Amino acid sequence: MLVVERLECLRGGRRLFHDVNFVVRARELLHVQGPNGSGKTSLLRILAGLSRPASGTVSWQGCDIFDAREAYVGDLLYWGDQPALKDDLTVMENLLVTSRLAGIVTAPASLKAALEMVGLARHANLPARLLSQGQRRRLALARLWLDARPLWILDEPFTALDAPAVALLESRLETHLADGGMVVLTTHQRSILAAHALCTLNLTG
Amino acid sequence: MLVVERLECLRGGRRLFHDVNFVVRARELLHVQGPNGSGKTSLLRILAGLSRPASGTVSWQGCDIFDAREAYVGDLLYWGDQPALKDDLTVMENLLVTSRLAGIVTAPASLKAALEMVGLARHANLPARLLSQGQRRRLALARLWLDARPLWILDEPFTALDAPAVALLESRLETHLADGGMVVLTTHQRSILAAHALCTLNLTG
Amino acid sequence: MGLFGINWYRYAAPQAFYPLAGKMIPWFAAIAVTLGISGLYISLCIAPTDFQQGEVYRIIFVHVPAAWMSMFIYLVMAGWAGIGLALNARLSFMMAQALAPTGAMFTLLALVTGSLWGRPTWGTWWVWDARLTSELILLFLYIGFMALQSAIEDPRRADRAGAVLALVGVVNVPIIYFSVEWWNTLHQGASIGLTRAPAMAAPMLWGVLLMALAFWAYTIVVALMRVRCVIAERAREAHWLNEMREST
Amino acid sequence: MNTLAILRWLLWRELMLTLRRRSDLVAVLFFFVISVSLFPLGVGAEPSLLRVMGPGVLWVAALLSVMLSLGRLFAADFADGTLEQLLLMPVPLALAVSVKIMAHWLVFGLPLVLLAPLLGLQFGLSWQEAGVLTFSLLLGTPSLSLIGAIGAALTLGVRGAGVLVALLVLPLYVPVLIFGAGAAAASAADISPQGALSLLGALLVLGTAFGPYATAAALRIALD
Amino acid sequence: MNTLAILRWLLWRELMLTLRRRSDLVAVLFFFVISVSLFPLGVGAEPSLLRVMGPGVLWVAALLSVMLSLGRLFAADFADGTLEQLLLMPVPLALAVSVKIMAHWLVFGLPLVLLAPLLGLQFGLSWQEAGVLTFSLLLGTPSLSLIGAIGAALTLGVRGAGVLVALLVLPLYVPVLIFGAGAAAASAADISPQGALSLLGALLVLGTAFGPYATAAALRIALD
Amino acid sequence: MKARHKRLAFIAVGLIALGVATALVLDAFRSNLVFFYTPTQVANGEAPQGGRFRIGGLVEPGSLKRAANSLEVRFVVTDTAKRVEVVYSGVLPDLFKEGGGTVVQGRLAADGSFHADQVLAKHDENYMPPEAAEALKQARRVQTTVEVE
Ligand code: HEM
Ligand SMILES: Nc1ncnc2c1ncn2[C@@H]1O[C@H](COP(=O)(O)OP(=O)(O)OP(=O)(O)O)[C@@H](O)[C@H]1O
Ligand SMILES: Nc1ncnc2c1ncn2[C@@H]1O[C@H](COP(=O)(O)OP(=O)(O)OP(=O)(O)O)[C@@H](O)[C@H]1O
Ligand SMILES: [Mg+2]
Ligand SMILES: [Mg+2]
Repeated sequence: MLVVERLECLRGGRRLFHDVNFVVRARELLHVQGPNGSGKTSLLRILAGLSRPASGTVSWQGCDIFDAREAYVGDLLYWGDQPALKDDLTVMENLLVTSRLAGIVTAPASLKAALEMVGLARHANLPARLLSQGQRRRLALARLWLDARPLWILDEPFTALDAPAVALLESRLETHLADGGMVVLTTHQRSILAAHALCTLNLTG
Repeated sequence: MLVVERLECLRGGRRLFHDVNFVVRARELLHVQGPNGSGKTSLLRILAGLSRPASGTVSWQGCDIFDAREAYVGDLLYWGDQPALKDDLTVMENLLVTSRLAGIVTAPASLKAALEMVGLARHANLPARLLSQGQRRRLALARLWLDARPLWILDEPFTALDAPAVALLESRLETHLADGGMVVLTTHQRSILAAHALCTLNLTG
Repeated sequence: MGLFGINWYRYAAPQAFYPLAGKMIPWFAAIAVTLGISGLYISLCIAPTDFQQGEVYRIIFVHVPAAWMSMFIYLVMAGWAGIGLALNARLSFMMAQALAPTGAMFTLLALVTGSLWGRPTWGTWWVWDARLTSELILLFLYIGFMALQSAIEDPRRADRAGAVLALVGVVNVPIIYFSVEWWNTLHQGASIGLTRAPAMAAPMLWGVLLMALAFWAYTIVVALMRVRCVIAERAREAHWLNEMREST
Repeated sequence: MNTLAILRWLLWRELMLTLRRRSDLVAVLFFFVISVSLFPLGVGAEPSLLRVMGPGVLWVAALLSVMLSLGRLFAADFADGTLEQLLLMPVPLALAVSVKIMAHWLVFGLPLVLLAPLLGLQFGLSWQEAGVLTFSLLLGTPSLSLIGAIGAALTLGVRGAGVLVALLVLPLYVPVLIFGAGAAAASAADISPQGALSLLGALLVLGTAFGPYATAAALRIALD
Repeated sequence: MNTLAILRWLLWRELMLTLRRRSDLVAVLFFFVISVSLFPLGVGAEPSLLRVMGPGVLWVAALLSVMLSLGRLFAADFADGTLEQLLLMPVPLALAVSVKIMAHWLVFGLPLVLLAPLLGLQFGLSWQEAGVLTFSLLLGTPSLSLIGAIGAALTLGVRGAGVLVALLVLPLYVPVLIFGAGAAAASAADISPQGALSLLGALLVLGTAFGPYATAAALRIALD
Repeated sequence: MKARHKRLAFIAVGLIALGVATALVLDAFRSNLVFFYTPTQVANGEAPQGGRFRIGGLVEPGSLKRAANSLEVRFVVTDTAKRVEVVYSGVLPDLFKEGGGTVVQGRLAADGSFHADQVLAKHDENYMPPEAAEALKQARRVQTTVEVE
């Protein structure tokens, strides 16, 4: 359970948001909404423990995430606004390395299956630099099939994906929720989430 | 009038597309569609004269664009898949410099008006690095209000924009077309363009 | 239709050149071996001992042809690169790419034999003299060319970037050649020139010339073999990628 | 997966990334060699002069090579977003940073150390002098990587503090250079180089113990 | 807007950007000063030796500093997509490239030239020798920027670009170094440095006339 | 039309640049770039007094003296007009011999002698068997005697 209390974020002396309170429980998806520059990314980075809030607390399973960083980080999958790939590694190596560095042990077969899923199996040995924008995003997406960590924080995961890929991601999110996971995400393509948007948080900007 | 004949594109020895033919006339918008990795970005870069096709020609007002580069470039606005900002310059300086380097002379007042338009007037003196993803895109967008060049080539211009910004861009595109301009763009958010998508080109991938 | 009723342009296409190169290789290989053996025979058995240097001078039969080839190959390579840029001809780029390693090899050979020779004659392995320095720069240019080509993934880009570098480096070649005339240096001046009689006894001269021709033929053989490899590799890549694409 | 296994994968990743192109490694060595060879060109190849200059020249060239390669230590990870993922690894950040620095030294520092004796001989150093020089580089280059890492982390993204940072970190190279070149110079003058070497060792120990913490803190600040 | 006005804005942009990132500038200058000052420290300050080494050391340090700064010439523009926009400016690319190179020299070359007399005097050079040295740097450093730009453009986006640039560019720098240091050495030996200076001038003229074309071609290739 | 003018302008600029560069290079070749001097120049005081430079010439026959208990050697380098005394301590190259060519590198000492730190043998570009060389020498001798007569 992720509990956020009285969160406040200042950026360059400007208050992006304050008094943000919410709870995300198992099987819940939180859709953070708001116009450009309203602080969605800033909020997600705080939730991931990457930056510190001006005031307020974020706690995971009852402990403050900045105090119990290592435990928290083991339960968290964060996907920032970039796909976080190394251009010089191949598609397969990228997937391998991201999962290993996150502490996930998986069989090579399941890596292949994940690539198959996002339609990159044939590109497995191509350096990531040669992928198109959308293919890069798909590669980042692939890690979701390897990951059983309960809390997913995804910043604009639908960007640059074509329609089939969007559908694929939606179904993966549904399975994750059904398995008892939690998701916090942002997206401007609101229609997409109509089906499962259980809660929404509005940052008014 | 932009005329494309028998265009072929090879990438890493692989043929992305071939025998692409089309014409874009005044008041026309061409929507290039296709799944991730089908070669949309590659096509747009060829149209902008940034990369050379394996075979085929692109001509503008009857002249090959690679022969009459300077005349062509004076008529063209190209917006690649990055917003092309300098992180170290302020928002205002970025806009000033992009328009000046494109050879456009505008009064400071109209620069301000353009920033106002895209909702960045408040941030005029902030370094571009501090902007959110969407705000960066909006800043790139601002140049469209300064630019009277007839041919616009835009790669994924709707990415990361929130709903009001999408509407804004759509209306700007409409005005441009009504003024006799031409637009070539790509986007995966197909619903957006329903209203004015006069032609579509499908790259089957 | 061109010379001998053959459409030479046809062979500008790598696929067409591939078999032609294959047919040419054995011939040039035979020439290289014949010339090489007779050159070695003349230089080791027939050529007399030198009046100043004694037997040491026999390094000349490797050093001079290698030094000539190092410069000549660079010029040819830059020429192919220039043609490639001007006409957008893939085969030209491939020729340039195929020549570089041989050029580097001959440059290294000239440097090594030169310093081996310098020790007994001059009394030093190396001096920072104009010719020696510029020859060393030539080696670095070859290495730079190859490093650049191998560092760039996209073959099309690698070809063109390498070509620009090759053309920029061309200024170095006349500097190597004329350095002994422009600057008074340790390295001796030309013994063999086009404008005057060679300052060398006839059998010595024959040895040098035969060895130079043998190196030439060898270069052609190796370059053709390498260009075939390049063509095949790129074709395989293209084929493989297209196949991959069709099955997705 | 335990901490060690994760760190091993990180090392694998780093080595893989730097060794992806064989020409890369060759190029570093080449740069080192050529910048060392430039000095005789500029200064004139007088043997007695060369012998005196040798250690200093080799040290400056080593410092340059390390500095050239430092740019890639974090900047690339920062730009492509993988640095965020490294911060979220379930291991202490300082450890992860140490691994990155170690990989950097293995690829860019160690080969320089191995080449140094050869180049030293070219400058007419005696075997013993070349040996001391090499040992000083062995002790010193890891410190260069460790200190450089702090600088590289501090200069990530931050703008206002940039100048200050450059001024703070670069002077830290000076002692390494002075003691490094000093050790070799001492042995050339038949004085025991032990004092300078001990100081290099002290710098290395301090750097290894505290450098990664400083770097980790700087990284957190850069990403905040 | 005419070509000249556009080029003026480009110059403004370049200068503005380096002013905003002063840490780069400071780092390069600092490197120059450090690597020059290291010698009196590392080599032992025997005046006669220092006087002989002075010009060569200053030249090598200047060359290496310029090389260090080359990375910034196009790489940043390439990474953030602004290079594409520069290619689409309605002016001949070679002219735009010339302006960028000029800005690079103004920021990274000129300060070295201005610092040189001070450092030269530190090495015990006479005023006249320091003058010739400075003049040789003034003639030579623009050539370094011009030649370096070709290398920087060729290696854009290539992995390990920093080192590859050194590999490509250093051989071409050697003549500049030889004649530059040669001019200073000549004046130290009471010979007229004019020959070496003329050659530096010739290199500069050729570099200015043809370098930007090669660079422009390389940039187009890099973005293809 | 306009494009053609532009191209012509560019060609003109290129040619002018080439011209200027050539002029500068030619000017440079009139001066001594590599610090290489003949004994005559040294005698005329054209050589650098403080710096390190090279002298090229022939070793004067009969001038080579070796010190008794060190590696030090003294010899005279001459271009047949003027002579310079050279002091060197070290091993001489194999091809170094009296009457042969040499290049020595070092500095002028206060007493006018030249302290070399490097002595190299330089030979000419002629390659021929000893008999031919002998014959050539003979021929030259005949020629000179004829001239003297
Ligand atoms: C590392 C040292 C050396 C290098 C880099 C070097 C380089 C060269 C080059 C580039 C050439 C071809 C230029 C031309 O044809 O004029 C050449 C020619 C030649 N070199 Fe060397 N050389 C070196 C040492 C020597 C030594 C020690 C000797 C003899 C003592 C020597 C004797 C010759 C001769 C006889 C030629 C042929 C000149 C001619 O007839 O044109 N070289 N060398
Ligand atoms: N050197 C190369 N070797 C092999 N494949 C390459 C190379 N360069 C590019 N490609 C391939 O070419 C395609 C580039 O597509 P492009 O970026 O034009 O796609 P796109 O249609 O814009 O896709 P998206 O919708 O994802 O932006 C990709 O599939 C990529 O893998
Ligand atoms: N140092 C700073 N000084 C002033 N403003 C800052 C500073 N740092 C960040 N900001 C502002 O904070 C906001 C950051 O917003 P954030 O990236 O969280 O937006 P977002 O909601 O994710 O927007 P988007 O939908 O565009 O991604 C921006 O408005 C930015 O201008
Ligand atoms: Mg955001
Ligand atoms: Mg795309």
